[in-house]
Amino acid sequence: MTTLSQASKPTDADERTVTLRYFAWVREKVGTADEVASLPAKIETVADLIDWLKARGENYEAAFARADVIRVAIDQTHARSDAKIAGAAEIAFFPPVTGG
Amino acid sequence: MTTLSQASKPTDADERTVTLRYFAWVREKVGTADEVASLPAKIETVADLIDWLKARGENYEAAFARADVIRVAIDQTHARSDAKIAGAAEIAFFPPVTGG
Amino acid sequence: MGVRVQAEDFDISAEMAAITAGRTDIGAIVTFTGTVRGTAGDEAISTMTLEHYPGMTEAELARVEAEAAERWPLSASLIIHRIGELKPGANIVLVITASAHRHAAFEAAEFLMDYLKSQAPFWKKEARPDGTADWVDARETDTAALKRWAK
Amino acid sequence: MGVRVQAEDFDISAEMAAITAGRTDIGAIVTFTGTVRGTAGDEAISTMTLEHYPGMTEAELARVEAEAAERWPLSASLIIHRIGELKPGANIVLVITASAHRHAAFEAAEFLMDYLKSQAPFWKKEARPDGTADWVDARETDTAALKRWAK
Repeated sequence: MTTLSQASKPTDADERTVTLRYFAWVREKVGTADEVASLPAKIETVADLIDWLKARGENYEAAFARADVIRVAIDQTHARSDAKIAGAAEIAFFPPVTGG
Repeated sequence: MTTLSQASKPTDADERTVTLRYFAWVREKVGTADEVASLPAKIETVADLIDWLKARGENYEAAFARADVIRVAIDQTHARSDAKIAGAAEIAFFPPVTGG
Repeated sequence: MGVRVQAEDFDISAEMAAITAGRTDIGAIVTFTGTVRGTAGDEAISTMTLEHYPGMTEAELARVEAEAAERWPLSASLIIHRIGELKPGANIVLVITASAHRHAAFEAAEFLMDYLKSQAPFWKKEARPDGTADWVDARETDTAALKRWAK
Repeated sequence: MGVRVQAEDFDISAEMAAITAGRTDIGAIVTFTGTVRGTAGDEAISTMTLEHYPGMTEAELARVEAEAAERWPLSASLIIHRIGELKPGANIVLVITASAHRHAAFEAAEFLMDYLKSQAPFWKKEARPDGTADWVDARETDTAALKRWAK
Protein backbone atom coordinates (compact mmCIF):
# COMPACT_ATOMS: atom_id res chain seq x y z
CA MET A 1 0.00 0.00 0.00
CA THR A 2 2.82 2.40 0.72
CA THR A 3 4.34 3.90 -2.39
CA LEU A 4 7.86 5.09 -2.95
CA SER A 5 6.73 8.72 -3.09
CA GLN A 6 5.18 8.45 0.35
CA ALA A 7 8.10 6.50 1.73
CA SER A 8 10.61 9.10 0.62
CA LYS A 9 10.71 12.03 3.02
CA PRO A 10 10.01 15.30 1.22
CA THR A 11 11.59 18.52 2.32
CA ASP A 12 9.40 21.48 3.28
CA ALA A 13 10.30 23.23 0.05
CA ASP A 14 8.75 20.41 -1.96
CA GLU A 15 5.34 20.56 -0.28
CA ARG A 16 2.23 22.59 -0.93
CA THR A 17 -0.83 22.86 1.23
CA VAL A 18 -4.17 22.40 -0.48
CA THR A 19 -7.73 21.92 0.73
CA LEU A 20 -9.33 18.75 -0.57
CA ARG A 21 -13.13 18.50 -0.69
CA TYR A 22 -15.31 15.49 -1.33
CA PHE A 23 -18.99 15.33 -2.25
CA ALA A 24 -21.79 12.76 -2.43
CA TRP A 25 -20.59 9.14 -2.46
CA VAL A 26 -16.96 10.21 -2.78
CA ARG A 27 -17.37 12.02 0.55
CA GLU A 28 -19.09 9.02 2.11
CA LYS A 29 -16.38 6.60 0.98
CA VAL A 30 -13.48 8.84 2.00
CA GLY A 31 -15.22 9.49 5.30
CA THR A 32 -14.73 13.24 5.48
CA ALA A 33 -16.11 16.28 3.67
CA ASP A 34 -12.80 18.13 3.53
CA GLU A 35 -9.23 18.06 4.73
CA VAL A 36 -6.01 19.99 4.32
CA ALA A 37 -3.26 18.01 2.63
CA SER A 38 0.44 18.63 2.09
CA LEU A 39 1.24 17.43 -1.39
CA PRO A 40 4.70 16.32 -2.52
CA ALA A 41 6.09 18.52 -5.28
CA LYS A 42 6.17 15.62 -7.72
CA ILE A 43 2.32 15.64 -7.94
CA GLU A 44 1.71 17.69 -11.05
CA THR A 45 -1.71 16.72 -12.35
CA VAL A 46 -5.12 15.72 -11.07
CA ALA A 47 -4.34 12.14 -12.10
CA ASP A 48 -1.14 12.21 -10.03
CA LEU A 49 -3.12 13.47 -7.05
CA ILE A 50 -5.70 10.70 -7.37
CA ASP A 51 -2.93 8.07 -7.51
CA TRP A 52 -1.35 9.59 -4.40
CA LEU A 53 -4.71 9.67 -2.57
CA LYS A 54 -5.51 6.04 -3.46
CA ALA A 55 -2.32 5.04 -1.70
CA ARG A 56 -3.32 6.74 1.53
CA GLY A 57 -5.73 4.07 2.72
CA GLU A 58 -8.54 1.70 1.92
CA ASN A 59 -11.16 4.42 2.21
CA TYR A 60 -9.43 6.49 -0.50
CA GLU A 61 -8.84 3.38 -2.58
CA ALA A 62 -12.57 2.61 -2.43
CA ALA A 63 -13.58 6.20 -3.21
CA PHE A 64 -11.30 6.42 -6.23
CA ALA A 65 -11.56 2.81 -7.42
CA ARG A 66 -13.42 3.97 -10.54
CA ALA A 67 -11.26 7.01 -11.25
CA ASP A 68 -12.84 7.35 -14.70
CA VAL A 69 -16.20 8.39 -13.24
CA ILE A 70 -14.80 10.84 -10.68
CA ARG A 71 -15.21 14.50 -11.58
CA VAL A 72 -12.76 17.14 -10.39
CA ALA A 73 -12.90 20.88 -9.80
CA ILE A 74 -9.82 23.01 -9.25
CA ASP A 75 -10.65 26.17 -7.33
CA GLN A 76 -14.36 25.58 -8.08
CA THR A 77 -13.93 25.20 -11.83
CA HIS A 78 -14.42 21.87 -13.65
CA ALA A 79 -11.06 20.32 -14.59
CA ARG A 80 -9.84 17.26 -16.49
CA SER A 81 -7.64 14.55 -15.03
CA ASP A 82 -4.63 15.84 -16.97
CA ALA A 83 -5.05 19.39 -15.58
CA LYS A 84 -2.06 20.81 -13.69
CA ILE A 85 -2.71 21.53 -10.04
CA ALA A 86 0.07 24.10 -9.57
CA GLY A 87 -1.24 27.08 -7.61
CA ALA A 88 -4.54 25.42 -6.64
CA ALA A 89 -5.95 26.29 -3.21
CA GLU A 90 -8.95 23.93 -3.30
CA ILE A 91 -9.42 20.70 -5.21
CA ALA A 92 -12.76 18.90 -5.11
CA PHE A 93 -13.72 15.36 -6.10
CA PHE A 94 -17.26 14.21 -6.79
CA PRO A 95 -19.44 11.90 -8.89
CA PRO A 96 -21.10 13.07 -12.09
CA VAL A 97 -23.63 15.71 -11.09
CA THR A 98 -27.34 14.85 -10.89
CA GLY A 99 -29.16 18.07 -10.04
CA GLY A 100 -32.12 19.69 -11.74
CA MET B 1 -71.65 43.33 -61.16
CA THR B 2 -74.66 41.04 -61.51
CA THR B 3 -73.77 37.54 -62.63
CA LEU B 4 -75.78 35.12 -64.65
CA SER B 5 -76.34 32.85 -61.67
CA GLN B 6 -77.91 35.68 -59.69
CA ALA B 7 -79.89 36.90 -62.65
CA SER B 8 -81.46 33.50 -63.24
CA LYS B 9 -84.30 32.83 -60.82
CA PRO B 10 -83.70 29.66 -58.82
CA THR B 11 -86.52 27.44 -57.66
CA ASP B 12 -86.97 26.65 -53.96
CA ALA B 13 -85.70 23.13 -54.57
CA ASP B 14 -82.37 24.50 -55.75
CA GLU B 15 -81.70 26.61 -52.64
CA ARG B 16 -80.09 25.82 -49.30
CA THR B 17 -80.02 27.95 -46.19
CA VAL B 18 -76.64 28.39 -44.50
CA THR B 19 -75.32 30.67 -41.78
CA LEU B 20 -72.33 32.74 -42.89
CA ARG B 21 -69.98 34.13 -40.23
CA TYR B 22 -67.23 36.70 -40.62
CA PHE B 23 -64.37 37.51 -38.26
CA ALA B 24 -61.74 40.24 -37.76
CA TRP B 25 -61.19 42.44 -40.83
CA VAL B 26 -63.41 40.23 -43.00
CA ARG B 27 -66.26 41.04 -40.58
CA GLU B 28 -65.41 44.74 -40.63
CA LYS B 29 -65.32 44.90 -44.43
CA VAL B 30 -68.51 42.89 -44.94
CA GLY B 31 -70.16 45.00 -42.24
CA THR B 32 -71.86 42.21 -40.31
CA ALA B 33 -70.75 39.37 -38.03
CA ASP B 34 -73.17 36.81 -39.41
CA GLU B 35 -76.11 36.38 -41.76
CA VAL B 36 -78.33 33.64 -43.11
CA ALA B 37 -77.99 33.14 -46.86
CA SER B 38 -79.94 31.11 -49.39
CA LEU B 39 -77.45 29.62 -51.76
CA PRO B 40 -78.21 28.57 -55.36
CA ALA B 41 -77.71 24.86 -55.90
CA LYS B 42 -74.94 25.48 -58.41
CA ILE B 43 -72.60 26.64 -55.63
CA GLU B 44 -70.64 23.51 -54.90
CA THR B 45 -67.35 24.60 -53.34
CA VAL B 46 -65.97 27.24 -51.00
CA ALA B 47 -64.46 28.98 -54.04
CA ASP B 48 -67.89 29.07 -55.76
CA LEU B 49 -69.36 30.61 -52.62
CA ILE B 50 -66.68 33.30 -52.46
CA ASP B 51 -67.31 34.19 -56.13
CA TRP B 52 -71.04 34.40 -55.44
CA LEU B 53 -70.47 36.58 -52.34
CA LYS B 54 -68.13 38.97 -54.19
CA ALA B 55 -70.94 39.66 -56.63
CA ARG B 56 -73.34 40.68 -53.87
CA GLY B 57 -71.91 44.16 -53.32
CA GLU B 58 -68.89 46.36 -52.89
CA ASN B 59 -68.51 45.44 -49.21
CA TYR B 60 -68.20 41.75 -50.10
CA GLU B 61 -65.97 42.55 -53.02
CA ALA B 62 -63.64 44.47 -50.67
CA ALA B 63 -63.69 41.73 -48.03
CA PHE B 64 -62.85 38.98 -50.51
CA ALA B 65 -60.59 41.00 -52.84
CA ARG B 66 -57.60 38.93 -51.71
CA ALA B 67 -59.34 35.56 -51.70
CA ASP B 68 -55.97 33.80 -51.39
CA VAL B 69 -55.47 35.05 -47.82
CA ILE B 70 -59.02 34.33 -46.62
CA ARG B 71 -59.34 31.25 -44.42
CA VAL B 72 -62.54 29.22 -44.28
CA ALA B 73 -64.15 26.90 -41.77
CA ILE B 74 -67.09 24.63 -42.63
CA ASP B 75 -69.11 23.76 -39.53
CA GLN B 76 -66.20 24.99 -37.36
CA THR B 77 -63.53 22.89 -39.05
CA HIS B 78 -60.76 24.39 -41.21
CA ALA B 79 -61.49 23.82 -44.93
CA ARG B 80 -59.75 24.50 -48.25
CA SER B 81 -61.20 26.58 -51.05
CA ASP B 82 -61.94 23.47 -53.09
CA ALA B 83 -63.93 21.86 -50.25
CA LYS B 84 -67.54 20.94 -51.05
CA ILE B 85 -70.12 22.84 -49.02
CA ALA B 86 -72.94 20.30 -49.40
CA GLY B 87 -74.65 19.74 -46.05
CA ALA B 88 -72.89 22.65 -44.30
CA ALA B 89 -74.93 24.54 -41.69
CA GLU B 90 -72.32 27.21 -40.90
CA ILE B 91 -69.52 28.57 -43.07
CA ALA B 92 -67.06 31.09 -41.62
CA PHE B 93 -64.57 33.40 -43.33
CA PHE B 94 -61.61 35.02 -41.59
CA PRO B 95 -58.01 36.21 -42.00
CA PRO B 96 -55.05 34.00 -41.04
CA VAL B 97 -55.22 33.52 -37.27
CA THR B 98 -52.95 35.52 -34.96
CA GLY B 99 -53.61 34.30 -31.42
CA GLY B 100 -51.18 33.12 -28.79
CA MET C 1 -56.21 18.08 -19.58
CA GLY C 2 -58.20 21.22 -20.16
CA VAL C 3 -58.94 24.16 -22.41
CA ARG C 4 -60.38 27.50 -21.34
CA VAL C 5 -61.19 30.67 -23.28
CA GLN C 6 -61.88 33.55 -20.91
CA ALA C 7 -61.74 37.31 -20.41
CA GLU C 8 -60.32 36.93 -16.88
CA ASP C 9 -56.63 36.79 -16.06
CA PHE C 10 -55.06 33.57 -14.79
CA ASP C 11 -52.64 32.68 -12.01
CA ILE C 12 -49.87 30.27 -12.96
CA SER C 13 -49.12 29.06 -9.43
CA ALA C 14 -52.80 28.24 -8.86
CA GLU C 15 -53.10 26.43 -12.19
CA MET C 16 -49.92 24.46 -11.54
CA ALA C 17 -51.08 23.54 -8.04
CA ALA C 18 -54.36 22.26 -9.49
CA ILE C 19 -52.48 20.13 -12.02
CA THR C 20 -49.96 18.64 -9.60
CA ALA C 21 -52.16 18.28 -6.48
CA GLY C 22 -51.74 14.86 -4.93
CA ARG C 23 -49.56 13.57 -7.77
CA THR C 24 -46.03 12.23 -7.47
CA ASP C 25 -45.66 10.87 -11.01
CA ILE C 26 -44.79 14.28 -12.48
CA GLY C 27 -41.13 15.26 -12.69
CA ALA C 28 -41.22 18.19 -15.10
CA ILE C 29 -43.65 21.02 -15.65
CA VAL C 30 -43.21 23.58 -18.43
CA THR C 31 -45.30 26.72 -18.70
CA PHE C 32 -45.49 29.21 -21.53
CA THR C 33 -47.02 32.62 -20.92
CA GLY C 34 -47.63 35.03 -23.78
CA THR C 35 -47.98 38.70 -22.85
CA VAL C 36 -48.97 41.91 -24.64
CA ARG C 37 -45.92 43.89 -25.71
CA GLY C 38 -46.03 47.67 -25.55
CA THR C 39 -44.80 48.17 -29.08
CA ALA C 40 -45.43 46.79 -32.57
CA GLY C 41 -42.41 47.46 -34.73
CA ASP C 42 -41.42 50.90 -33.46
CA GLU C 43 -44.93 52.12 -32.69
CA ALA C 44 -46.47 52.26 -29.22
CA ILE C 45 -49.53 50.10 -28.54
CA SER C 46 -52.24 51.27 -26.12
CA THR C 47 -54.47 48.18 -26.16
CA MET C 48 -54.70 44.81 -27.84
CA THR C 49 -58.12 43.29 -28.52
CA LEU C 50 -58.51 39.55 -28.99
CA GLU C 51 -61.44 38.33 -31.09
CA HIS C 52 -62.24 34.64 -31.41
CA TYR C 53 -64.69 32.18 -32.96
CA PRO C 54 -66.72 30.82 -30.03
CA GLY C 55 -67.15 27.09 -30.28
CA MET C 56 -64.56 26.50 -32.97
CA THR C 57 -61.81 27.96 -30.76
CA GLU C 58 -62.45 25.52 -27.95
CA ALA C 59 -62.77 22.63 -30.42
CA GLU C 60 -59.44 23.48 -32.10
CA LEU C 61 -57.62 23.88 -28.79
CA ALA C 62 -58.99 20.56 -27.53
CA ARG C 63 -58.01 18.86 -30.80
CA VAL C 64 -54.46 20.22 -30.59
CA GLU C 65 -54.19 19.25 -26.93
CA ALA C 66 -55.34 15.71 -27.72
CA GLU C 67 -52.74 15.46 -30.48
CA ALA C 68 -49.98 16.54 -28.07
CA ALA C 69 -51.12 13.89 -25.58
CA GLU C 70 -50.85 11.29 -28.35
CA ARG C 71 -47.35 12.35 -29.38
CA TRP C 72 -45.76 12.81 -25.94
CA PRO C 73 -46.18 10.96 -22.63
CA LEU C 74 -47.92 13.83 -20.84
CA SER C 75 -49.18 13.56 -17.27
CA ALA C 76 -51.34 16.66 -17.75
CA SER C 77 -51.77 19.75 -19.87
CA LEU C 78 -53.72 22.99 -19.85
CA ILE C 79 -54.40 25.76 -22.34
CA ILE C 80 -55.93 29.09 -21.27
CA HIS C 81 -56.41 31.86 -23.82
CA ARG C 82 -57.80 35.27 -22.95
CA ILE C 83 -60.16 37.31 -25.14
CA GLY C 84 -61.27 40.94 -25.11
CA GLU C 85 -59.30 44.14 -24.58
CA LEU C 86 -55.87 43.80 -22.94
CA LYS C 87 -53.24 46.35 -21.90
CA PRO C 88 -49.49 46.08 -22.55
CA GLY C 89 -47.93 43.71 -20.04
CA ALA C 90 -51.16 41.72 -19.63
CA ASN C 91 -51.25 37.95 -20.01
CA ILE C 92 -52.68 36.59 -23.27
CA VAL C 93 -52.13 32.86 -23.17
CA LEU C 94 -50.96 30.15 -20.78
CA VAL C 95 -49.88 26.67 -21.78
CA ILE C 96 -48.84 24.12 -19.17
CA THR C 97 -47.44 20.68 -19.91
CA ALA C 98 -46.45 18.13 -17.28
CA SER C 99 -44.57 14.88 -17.81
CA ALA C 100 -42.25 12.48 -16.04
CA HIS C 101 -39.39 13.81 -18.17
CA ARG C 102 -38.40 17.30 -19.19
CA HIS C 103 -37.89 16.89 -22.93
CA ALA C 104 -41.47 15.66 -23.40
CA ALA C 105 -42.80 18.63 -21.41
CA PHE C 106 -40.68 21.14 -23.36
CA GLU C 107 -41.50 19.71 -26.79
CA ALA C 108 -45.21 19.38 -26.11
CA ALA C 109 -45.41 22.99 -24.89
CA GLU C 110 -43.66 24.26 -28.03
CA PHE C 111 -45.88 22.10 -30.20
CA LEU C 112 -49.03 23.42 -28.51
CA MET C 113 -47.91 27.03 -28.98
CA ASP C 114 -46.92 26.53 -32.63
CA TYR C 115 -50.27 24.93 -33.44
CA LEU C 116 -52.30 27.32 -31.35
CA LYS C 117 -50.72 30.27 -33.18
CA SER C 118 -51.52 28.92 -36.63
CA GLN C 119 -54.75 26.92 -36.11
CA ALA C 120 -56.82 28.36 -33.26
CA PRO C 121 -59.25 31.04 -34.51
CA PHE C 122 -58.06 34.10 -32.59
CA TRP C 123 -57.33 37.49 -34.11
CA LYS C 124 -55.45 40.39 -32.57
CA LYS C 125 -56.17 44.05 -33.19
CA GLU C 126 -53.63 46.58 -31.95
CA ALA C 127 -54.75 50.10 -31.07
CA ARG C 128 -52.30 53.02 -30.89
CA PRO C 129 -52.46 55.96 -28.49
CA ASP C 130 -53.80 58.19 -31.30
CA GLY C 131 -56.90 56.01 -31.59
CA THR C 132 -55.99 54.27 -34.84
CA ALA C 133 -55.95 50.48 -34.87
CA ASP C 134 -54.87 47.64 -37.15
CA TRP C 135 -55.36 43.92 -37.30
CA VAL C 136 -52.13 42.06 -36.69
CA ASP C 137 -50.82 40.27 -39.77
CA ALA C 138 -50.05 36.59 -39.50
CA ARG C 139 -46.33 35.94 -39.47
CA GLU C 140 -44.71 33.61 -41.98
CA THR C 141 -42.41 32.39 -39.21
CA ASP C 142 -45.39 31.02 -37.29
CA THR C 143 -46.43 28.92 -40.28
CA ALA C 144 -42.84 27.83 -40.82
CA ALA C 145 -42.57 26.80 -37.15
CA LEU C 146 -45.21 24.15 -37.78
CA LYS C 147 -43.14 22.27 -40.30
CA ARG C 148 -40.81 20.72 -37.77
CA TRP C 149 -43.73 18.85 -36.22
CA ALA C 150 -44.70 17.13 -39.48
CA LYS C 151 -44.95 13.40 -38.87
CA MET D 1 -30.93 37.82 -14.22
CA GLY D 2 -30.41 35.88 -11.05
CA VAL D 3 -29.33 32.65 -9.43
CA ARG D 4 -30.43 31.33 -6.03
CA VAL D 5 -29.60 28.16 -4.12
CA GLN D 6 -31.94 27.72 -1.18
CA ALA D 7 -33.66 25.23 1.10
CA GLU D 8 -36.97 27.14 0.91
CA ASP D 9 -39.68 26.48 -1.67
CA PHE D 10 -40.41 29.04 -4.38
CA ASP D 11 -43.59 30.52 -5.86
CA ILE D 12 -43.66 30.76 -9.65
CA SER D 13 -46.29 33.50 -9.85
CA ALA D 14 -44.32 35.69 -7.43
CA GLU D 15 -41.05 35.11 -9.30
CA MET D 16 -42.69 35.86 -12.65
CA ALA D 17 -44.30 39.00 -11.27
CA ALA D 18 -40.91 40.19 -10.03
CA ILE D 19 -39.39 39.59 -13.47
CA THR D 20 -42.14 41.24 -15.49
CA ALA D 21 -43.08 44.10 -13.14
CA GLY D 22 -43.31 47.38 -15.02
CA ARG D 23 -42.02 45.88 -18.26
CA THR D 24 -43.81 45.83 -21.61
CA ASP D 25 -40.92 44.58 -23.76
CA ILE D 26 -41.50 40.93 -22.82
CA GLY D 27 -43.78 38.86 -25.02
CA ALA D 28 -42.93 35.31 -23.94
CA ILE D 29 -42.08 33.75 -20.60
CA VAL D 30 -41.16 30.09 -20.24
CA THR D 31 -40.82 28.35 -16.89
CA PHE D 32 -39.45 24.93 -16.12
CA THR D 33 -40.18 23.33 -12.77
CA GLY D 34 -38.54 20.09 -11.74
CA THR D 35 -40.27 18.10 -9.01
CA VAL D 36 -39.46 15.03 -6.90
CA ARG D 37 -41.09 11.91 -8.30
CA GLY D 38 -42.45 9.30 -5.92
CA THR D 39 -40.70 6.41 -7.62
CA ALA D 40 -37.29 5.56 -9.03
CA GLY D 41 -37.67 2.76 -11.54
CA ASP D 42 -40.34 0.66 -9.83
CA GLU D 43 -39.29 1.44 -6.26
CA ALA D 44 -41.02 3.92 -3.99
CA ILE D 45 -39.05 6.95 -2.78
CA SER D 46 -39.66 8.45 0.65
CA THR D 47 -37.29 11.44 0.46
CA MET D 48 -34.78 12.96 -1.90
CA THR D 49 -31.78 14.82 -0.47
CA LEU D 50 -29.94 17.40 -2.55
CA GLU D 51 -26.27 18.02 -1.74
CA HIS D 52 -24.32 20.78 -3.44
CA TYR D 53 -20.92 22.47 -3.57
CA PRO D 54 -21.45 25.91 -1.99
CA GLY D 55 -19.75 28.61 -3.96
CA MET D 56 -19.04 26.54 -7.05
CA THR D 57 -22.76 25.86 -7.55
CA GLU D 58 -23.66 29.54 -7.68
CA ALA D 59 -20.67 30.27 -9.92
CA GLU D 60 -21.62 27.53 -12.39
CA LEU D 61 -25.27 28.59 -12.51
CA ALA D 62 -24.27 32.22 -13.08
CA ARG D 63 -21.84 31.17 -15.82
CA VAL D 64 -24.50 29.08 -17.59
CA GLU D 65 -27.05 31.89 -17.26
CA ALA D 66 -24.59 34.37 -18.75
CA GLU D 67 -23.96 32.03 -21.67
CA ALA D 68 -27.70 31.76 -22.34
CA ALA D 69 -27.99 35.56 -22.33
CA GLU D 70 -25.21 35.69 -24.91
CA ARG D 71 -26.82 33.13 -27.19
CA TRP D 72 -30.45 34.30 -27.07
CA PRO D 73 -32.05 37.76 -26.84
CA LEU D 74 -33.33 37.34 -23.30
CA SER D 75 -35.15 40.08 -21.43
CA ALA D 76 -34.61 38.29 -18.13
CA SER D 77 -33.84 34.91 -16.61
CA LEU D 78 -33.83 33.25 -13.22
CA ILE D 79 -32.54 29.97 -11.81
CA ILE D 80 -33.59 28.74 -8.37
CA HIS D 81 -32.37 25.36 -7.13
CA ARG D 82 -33.37 23.86 -3.81
CA ILE D 83 -31.08 21.87 -1.50
CA GLY D 84 -31.68 19.63 1.51
CA GLU D 85 -34.31 16.96 2.12
CA LEU D 86 -37.39 17.01 -0.12
CA LYS D 87 -40.54 14.90 -0.25
CA PRO D 88 -42.15 13.42 -3.39
CA GLY D 89 -44.10 16.12 -5.21
CA ALA D 90 -41.86 18.90 -3.86
CA ASN D 91 -40.24 21.45 -6.17
CA ILE D 92 -36.52 20.98 -6.90
CA VAL D 93 -35.65 23.56 -9.51
CA LEU D 94 -37.18 26.56 -11.26
CA VAL D 95 -35.87 28.11 -14.46
CA ILE D 96 -37.55 31.18 -15.96
CA THR D 97 -36.62 32.75 -19.29
CA ALA D 98 -38.27 35.85 -20.75
CA SER D 99 -37.87 37.23 -24.25
CA ALA D 100 -39.71 39.26 -26.86
CA HIS D 101 -40.23 36.03 -28.85
CA ARG D 102 -41.22 32.56 -27.80
CA HIS D 103 -38.61 30.46 -29.56
CA ALA D 104 -35.78 32.28 -27.78
CA ALA D 105 -37.49 31.77 -24.42
CA PHE D 106 -38.13 28.06 -25.08
CA GLU D 107 -34.62 27.34 -26.37
CA ALA D 108 -32.88 29.24 -23.59
CA ALA D 109 -34.89 27.41 -20.92
CA GLU D 110 -34.00 24.02 -22.42
CA PHE D 111 -30.37 25.05 -22.71
CA LEU D 112 -30.27 26.16 -19.07
CA MET D 113 -31.78 22.89 -17.89
CA ASP D 114 -29.49 20.73 -20.04
CA TYR D 115 -26.42 22.57 -18.74
CA LEU D 116 -27.60 22.75 -15.17
CA LYS D 117 -28.17 18.98 -15.15
CA SER D 118 -24.69 18.18 -16.41
CA GLN D 119 -22.54 21.03 -15.05
CA ALA D 120 -23.93 22.40 -11.79
CA PRO D 121 -22.53 20.53 -8.76
CA PHE D 122 -25.68 19.06 -7.22
CA TRP D 123 -26.12 15.43 -6.21
CA LYS D 124 -29.34 13.60 -5.40
CA LYS D 125 -29.70 10.81 -2.89
CA GLU D 126 -32.94 8.86 -2.88
CA ALA D 127 -34.15 7.20 0.32
CA ARG D 128 -36.68 4.38 0.29
CA PRO D 129 -39.38 3.71 2.90
CA ASP D 130 -37.27 0.86 4.36
CA GLY D 131 -34.53 3.33 5.28
CA THR D 132 -32.04 2.36 2.57
CA ALA D 133 -30.75 5.07 0.28
CA ASP D 134 -28.74 5.40 -2.91
CA TRP D 135 -27.07 8.20 -4.80
CA VAL D 136 -28.75 8.81 -8.14
CA ASP D 137 -26.62 7.81 -11.11
CA ALA D 138 -26.01 10.39 -13.81
CA ARG D 139 -27.96 9.59 -16.94
CA GLU D 140 -26.24 9.25 -20.29
CA THR D 141 -29.21 11.00 -21.87
CA ASP D 142 -28.44 14.16 -19.91
CA THR D 143 -24.92 14.25 -21.30
CA ALA D 144 -26.23 13.50 -24.79
CA ALA D 145 -28.75 16.34 -24.48
CA LEU D 146 -25.85 18.81 -24.30
CA LYS D 147 -24.54 17.95 -27.73
CA ARG D 148 -27.24 19.79 -29.62
CA TRP D 149 -26.05 23.07 -28.08
CA ALA D 150 -22.49 22.70 -29.39
CA LYS D 151 -21.52 25.83 -31.26
